[in-house]
Amino acid sequence: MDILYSIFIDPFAQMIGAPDLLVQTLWDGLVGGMLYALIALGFVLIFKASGVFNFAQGIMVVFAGLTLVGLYEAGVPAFIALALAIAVMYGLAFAVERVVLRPLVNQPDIILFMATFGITYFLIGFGEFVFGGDPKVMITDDLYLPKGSFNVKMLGGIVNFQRLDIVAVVVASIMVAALAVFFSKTRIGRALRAVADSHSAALSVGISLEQIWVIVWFAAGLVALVTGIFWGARSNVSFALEVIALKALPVLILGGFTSIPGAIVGGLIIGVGEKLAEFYWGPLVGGGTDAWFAYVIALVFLLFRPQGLFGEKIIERV
Amino acid sequence: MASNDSAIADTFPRLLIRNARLFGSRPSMRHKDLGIWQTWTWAQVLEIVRAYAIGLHRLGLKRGETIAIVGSNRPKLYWSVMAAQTLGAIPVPVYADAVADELSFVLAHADVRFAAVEDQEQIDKIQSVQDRLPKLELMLYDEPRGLRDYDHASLRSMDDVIADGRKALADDPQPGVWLDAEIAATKGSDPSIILYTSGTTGTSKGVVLSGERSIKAASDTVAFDKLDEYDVALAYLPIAWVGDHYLNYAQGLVAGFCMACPESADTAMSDLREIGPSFYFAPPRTLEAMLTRVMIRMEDAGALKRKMFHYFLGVARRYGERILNDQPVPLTGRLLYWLGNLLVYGPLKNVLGFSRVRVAYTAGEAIGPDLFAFYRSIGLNLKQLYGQTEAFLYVTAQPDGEIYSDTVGPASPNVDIRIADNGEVLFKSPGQFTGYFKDAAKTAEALTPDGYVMTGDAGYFDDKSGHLKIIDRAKDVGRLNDGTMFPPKYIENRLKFFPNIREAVAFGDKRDFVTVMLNIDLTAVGSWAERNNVSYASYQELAGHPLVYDMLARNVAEVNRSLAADKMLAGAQIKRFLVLHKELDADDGELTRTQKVRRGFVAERYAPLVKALYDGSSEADISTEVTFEDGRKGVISARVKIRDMAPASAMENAA
Amino acid sequence: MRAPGGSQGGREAVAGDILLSVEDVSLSFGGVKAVSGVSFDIRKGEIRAIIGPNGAGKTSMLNVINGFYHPQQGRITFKGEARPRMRPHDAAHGGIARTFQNVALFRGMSALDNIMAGRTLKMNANFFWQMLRYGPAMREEVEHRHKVEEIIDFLKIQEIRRTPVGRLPYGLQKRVELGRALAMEPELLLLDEPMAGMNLEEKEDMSRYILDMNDYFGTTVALIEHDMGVVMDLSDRVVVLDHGIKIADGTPDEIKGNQAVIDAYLGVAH
Amino acid sequence: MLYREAGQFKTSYASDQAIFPILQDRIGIVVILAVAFTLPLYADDFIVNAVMIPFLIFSLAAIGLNLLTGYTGQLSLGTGAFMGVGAYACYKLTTIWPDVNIIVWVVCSGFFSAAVGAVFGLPSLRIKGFYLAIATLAAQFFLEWCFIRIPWLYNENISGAIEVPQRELFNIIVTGPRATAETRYYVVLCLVVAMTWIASNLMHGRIGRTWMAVRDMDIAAELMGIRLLPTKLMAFAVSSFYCGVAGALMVFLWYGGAEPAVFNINQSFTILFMIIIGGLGSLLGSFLGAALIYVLPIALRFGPELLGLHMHAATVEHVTFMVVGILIIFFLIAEPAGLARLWQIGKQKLRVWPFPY
Repeated sequence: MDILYSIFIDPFAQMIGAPDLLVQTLWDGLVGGMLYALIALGFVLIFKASGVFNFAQGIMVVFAGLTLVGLYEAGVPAFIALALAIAVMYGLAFAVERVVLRPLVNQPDIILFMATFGITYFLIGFGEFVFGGDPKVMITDDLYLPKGSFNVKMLGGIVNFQRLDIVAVVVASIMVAALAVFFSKTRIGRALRAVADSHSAALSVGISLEQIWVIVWFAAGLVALVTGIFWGARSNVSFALEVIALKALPVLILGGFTSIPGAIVGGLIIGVGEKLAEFYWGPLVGGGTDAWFAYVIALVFLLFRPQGLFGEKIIERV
Repeated sequence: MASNDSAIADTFPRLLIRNARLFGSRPSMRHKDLGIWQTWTWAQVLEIVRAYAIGLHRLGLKRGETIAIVGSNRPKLYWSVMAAQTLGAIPVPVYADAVADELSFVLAHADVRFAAVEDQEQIDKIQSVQDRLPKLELMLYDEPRGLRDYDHASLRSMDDVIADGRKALADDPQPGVWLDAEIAATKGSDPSIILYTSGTTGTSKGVVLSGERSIKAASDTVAFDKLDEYDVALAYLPIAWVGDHYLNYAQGLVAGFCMACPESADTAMSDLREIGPSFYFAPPRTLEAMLTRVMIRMEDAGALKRKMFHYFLGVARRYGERILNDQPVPLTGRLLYWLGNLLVYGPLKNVLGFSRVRVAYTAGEAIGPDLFAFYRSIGLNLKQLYGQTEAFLYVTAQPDGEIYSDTVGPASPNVDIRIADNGEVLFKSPGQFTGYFKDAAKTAEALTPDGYVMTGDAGYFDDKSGHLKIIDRAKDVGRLNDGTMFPPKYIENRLKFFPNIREAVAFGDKRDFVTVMLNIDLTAVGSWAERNNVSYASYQELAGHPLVYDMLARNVAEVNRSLAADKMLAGAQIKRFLVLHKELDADDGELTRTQKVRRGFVAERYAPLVKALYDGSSEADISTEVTFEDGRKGVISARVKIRDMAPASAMENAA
Repeated sequence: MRAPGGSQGGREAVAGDILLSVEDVSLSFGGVKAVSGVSFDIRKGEIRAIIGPNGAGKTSMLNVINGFYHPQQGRITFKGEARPRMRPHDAAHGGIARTFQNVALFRGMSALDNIMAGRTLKMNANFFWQMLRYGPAMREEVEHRHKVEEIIDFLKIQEIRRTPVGRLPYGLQKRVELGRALAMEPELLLLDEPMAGMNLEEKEDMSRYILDMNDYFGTTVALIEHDMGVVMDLSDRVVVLDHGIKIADGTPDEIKGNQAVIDAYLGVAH
Repeated sequence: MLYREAGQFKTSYASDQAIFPILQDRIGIVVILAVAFTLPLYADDFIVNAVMIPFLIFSLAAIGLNLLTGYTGQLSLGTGAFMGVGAYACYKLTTIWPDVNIIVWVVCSGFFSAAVGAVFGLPSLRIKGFYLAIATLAAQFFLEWCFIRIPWLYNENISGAIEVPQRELFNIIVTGPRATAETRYYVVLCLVVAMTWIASNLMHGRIGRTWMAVRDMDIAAELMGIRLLPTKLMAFAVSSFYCGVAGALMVFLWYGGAEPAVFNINQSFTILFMIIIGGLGSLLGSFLGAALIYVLPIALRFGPELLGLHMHAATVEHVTFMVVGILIIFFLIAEPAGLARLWQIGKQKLRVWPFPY
């Protein structure tokens, strides 16, 4: 009985009992979720335009952050380092297109998927080889990112907000907006959308597939860099991120592989969901549920709506 | 029972019984069917044949009657032969690809009441000429496919006949006893089979062979080549040809070796590879085609591999034959050959299916020296024999170790050869035929008063090797108006040794000079055209192509040079030639079923061309009727160009 | 010379009892009507053609018959029993086999394995023996290989036995697919455009195989085909669909003369 | 060239359906086995212990995954976890019933992972491809979490890790610190050989065909009477069984102890690479892949030292990562169908030698 109680009654009692805690949890969830969303965003960009399921997105986040910090530590002024990091991400996009995508064009998806594993391994090795394997601290100050936190009195309690998180949310939102504009307004953006439907359509806009691939991978690289900065700032820059980055996958399941808003919404749902679960139900099973909660949600979700929140229904033909 | 005594196994049924006793559990026949090699042991075959014989008997087949065997090499057809012989009836095999007319001639002439046929195709063919075969009562078929809606009044499936016989044997002992008596009653001197000669000249004659003689001859050659029950042969030659009946059927029964039937004519190559025979026969043109295919396939190999391949073929040419004839060879030679065997000859023989061949024969026409040398040099023990249906194949054969491409070897064991004054080869052999079926007159013509068979071939014994050399058909050897000797076949063969030339027909008898008609070889010339990007739409266009003419002209010139070398034939050089617009074809009667040219027939069919060859005109129109596979007839006509050749002098040849 | 009633040209009507009957079947995808109120039957041993212009709902009809789609209304009776909400594999168990418009072979497997796969239902050696590939498992394997070889022989595809079907030319793939369906020894065989994209010769071969098959194995055949010539001399009876509605049903000759059919094919507006 | 097939004809379907119809292949297998079984006589402990044992274990896991992904077409990223289930199951079993023959437990532990695998295979009815892969991630992380959070699984050790107890078989120490490399090698070898043989039997028979049918064209398969769910579940179960046994072997006969980290997501990926590089749907490929992905890094690690130049361990680690990454891409470009395909092509060339085709 008290099992049932502690599962079905108690948590909700707590929520109502201490709304401020609830808000706090939700907020943390949202911020975490936003970072998932950003990674997912990277996936979506590439999947939309090149149909490649880019497993390396998570690593690109780490790699971007690592490059930035690494360069800084090597004595490069922060913003120059940032610029260089951007340049590096472009170089990466270019290299990937040349070395991996082009030779593998027209191969089955699974093969390209595997190729991105190759990229992952290479980036891990390369990153550690160049910048060393040990965790690094993100150079928040030099990038003029705010530190510390402030409390807000509400609901008869105190909710604590990290300044960084707020900035992160703002920047992320701006970036998403920017992307949205880029996709809908600019010529290249339209081309990218076209590729998603048919390659020939893209060519008609007058951009070669190769260029498009470079562009999307570069875009994904930028997203990765931003993600890397904020994520690195919250914890620190290390390859531990790689595993967390996998959380982007359930996000994609919820959001669908091709929908940007889907990625955002999915990210937030997952983020909030796992925080709530961990905070209110976790203790029952000894905590640490956030390791798998996201995936289980995704799994359950899949069974009922395989095409995701925003994806369109798949009708099987014979 | 007398029949069980192997001492006097002088009929095939008795041999079968003997084999069932001696090698009961060894394979007698294999057939690639339903994806695997179905196998029957001698014991099983005996059981089936006895049942089959009883079945036939119950259908009314009697001693001395004939039964036609029509189809490709399939166990059931061979069993039909055995079953018939078991009853003392006479099997009459007919070429599976014979057109309806030839078929009706043989069936009528042999007055068969029964015919054991392969499938619907043959039945349709026979039924199309049934009105000419009043005697024909019943057809037994092997392959039921497509016969469902046929009127079965005159059709039986062999399986049913066998099953019926089996039942009869099981139900009561009497038929079995009766059958043993029948087998015992058959005399060795009784006719055991009638083989119709493909008739290089005129219509075919039925050569009657007796069991006793056939077995005697086969025993000699089995001993000659040391064949035993562990040997394997691929039965892919036409059943109706003496070659198949001798080499596979007779020798198989005598030696007790296993005879394997391919899945179908077009899988014969891969089946050959699978079964890997130890005794092999192939007419020169088959070997020719095989070699051409090898070379063409090697064209596509990587440069390095090609180099290696040709290098080691060179090595083989230098040492191969000598090693095969175990003559002295320098150590380096042996080493290189060993290496080549590892890298090229071994694998090559393997992919061709020759790895296990112990004895291989070729015969039927003259074989090109290079061609012959190639197979021997890679270690295939290929030998030549000379013979004919009337001799039940063997007249001469080359013993291991004494091989020459231009001879056919010394007389086979117990064969007595004599050269007539006109150069014609005469022989007396153990397997010699007993006569032509229903044709005493022709039989008499074929024999000398003292009982020698006239081969009709002109030849002489080569003084250095003591082997027989065959130049040509005796009656074909003619004279030019200036009196020079003109052996057309000899010239044609010289020409045919070039891979580009598939057929050649030479004219010159009672004329001022020699001319030839050529057939290009589509495979060889076709790939040559590809390599030299000569484009062509049809056989006709390729044949008429000026570049092709140039190429063939070079070949003709070479032949002229070799003729010039021989003072007897120097005058018989080729003055003019043309390339025929269509392939000479057995279906049009231009070739015999064994693919020999019917020179006379061709001469009149292409009269306008022959005329043009001699009236000096540079081209001529010709239109000929052709028969397609399905029997439809059509007409193709063309304008054929004629080339003049400058005569070669002995001098330039020497230079 | 053939016995009277030989199957040359038009075939004599086969009057077997009803094997499958379709009664007033309707099917629609999200409001779009694919088939509406169609009824017809298929008799044992006959060759039944379903024809009609593109988008007439022919393939949908087949999909309904072998349970891939479930009709919103109407019922299918097979071998006397109604089969509501039948799944495809139930259909297979019931003895309905099927080939597809665009060849649906198992591309990763050899022709032989494809046809062997058609025997799956007939094989039942348990997992244990399968592990050892011995005893019952091996016996079964051999026995069914024999059956399959007969089919291979029947379809004359000996040479390509071991070739991965992916590498075969289209015509042969169609033939292998037919073989796979035959291997199921079906009572009813559904052929979806068996001759699509074939040249004349291939079509003739295929027709022959279908006829022979119907002769030897007594397989009842329902086929969709565009080539009218083929349909007319293959089939015993023809049902014509247009825009998901049955507009005619009868012997080839009756159909030839039918005005509605002619209109449908000439595309006269309804 | 090495193949001499003339005269190798089949007179029965049994021999035609044989797994190695060609004589030369049979000889080859015998030779390989002979070498494998005599290896310890001439190879030093390092080779046996650090190369061969893990190579075999990885091969087994790879076969397991290949059965599922390569033959049945169900992409799984949960391999590591399924191996873990095997390992922990074996650990519990042998602590509860210490006297039972350890080999028996190693095998039995496979059944546990088979069961778990089947459960997580359920979604495969509705989900395909990447989606399924992500579903299996749920298995991966959930199970991994269990390994950490359920102390009972590792007997409440403070370290939170498994310590393999000493077990004997006919008075020979098989597991635990005092077991010799040779013994462990032979145990592993025998199990791997046996299970490979079984796998190949299954794949050459009805079951294999059904699985491949589902992989190649599930709709057609269903219309031929193959029930999809049972088939896929069985594939999951069998596959997990193999992985489970591999996991048990890994802990008991190689590491001699293990933390949950051993069975983390990276393990899953490693195995996946092995079958991709080796060749999907090929048992041979599983071995080749394992050899490349596992043995190659070792070569990289010790290669330089043999050449006399000393590198920092970490550096080597990093370089290895890079090289493996590059290799994966290289092989995908060179031959997407994997090493096994390369072998196939080579073999074909040898068979038709001297002809090019």
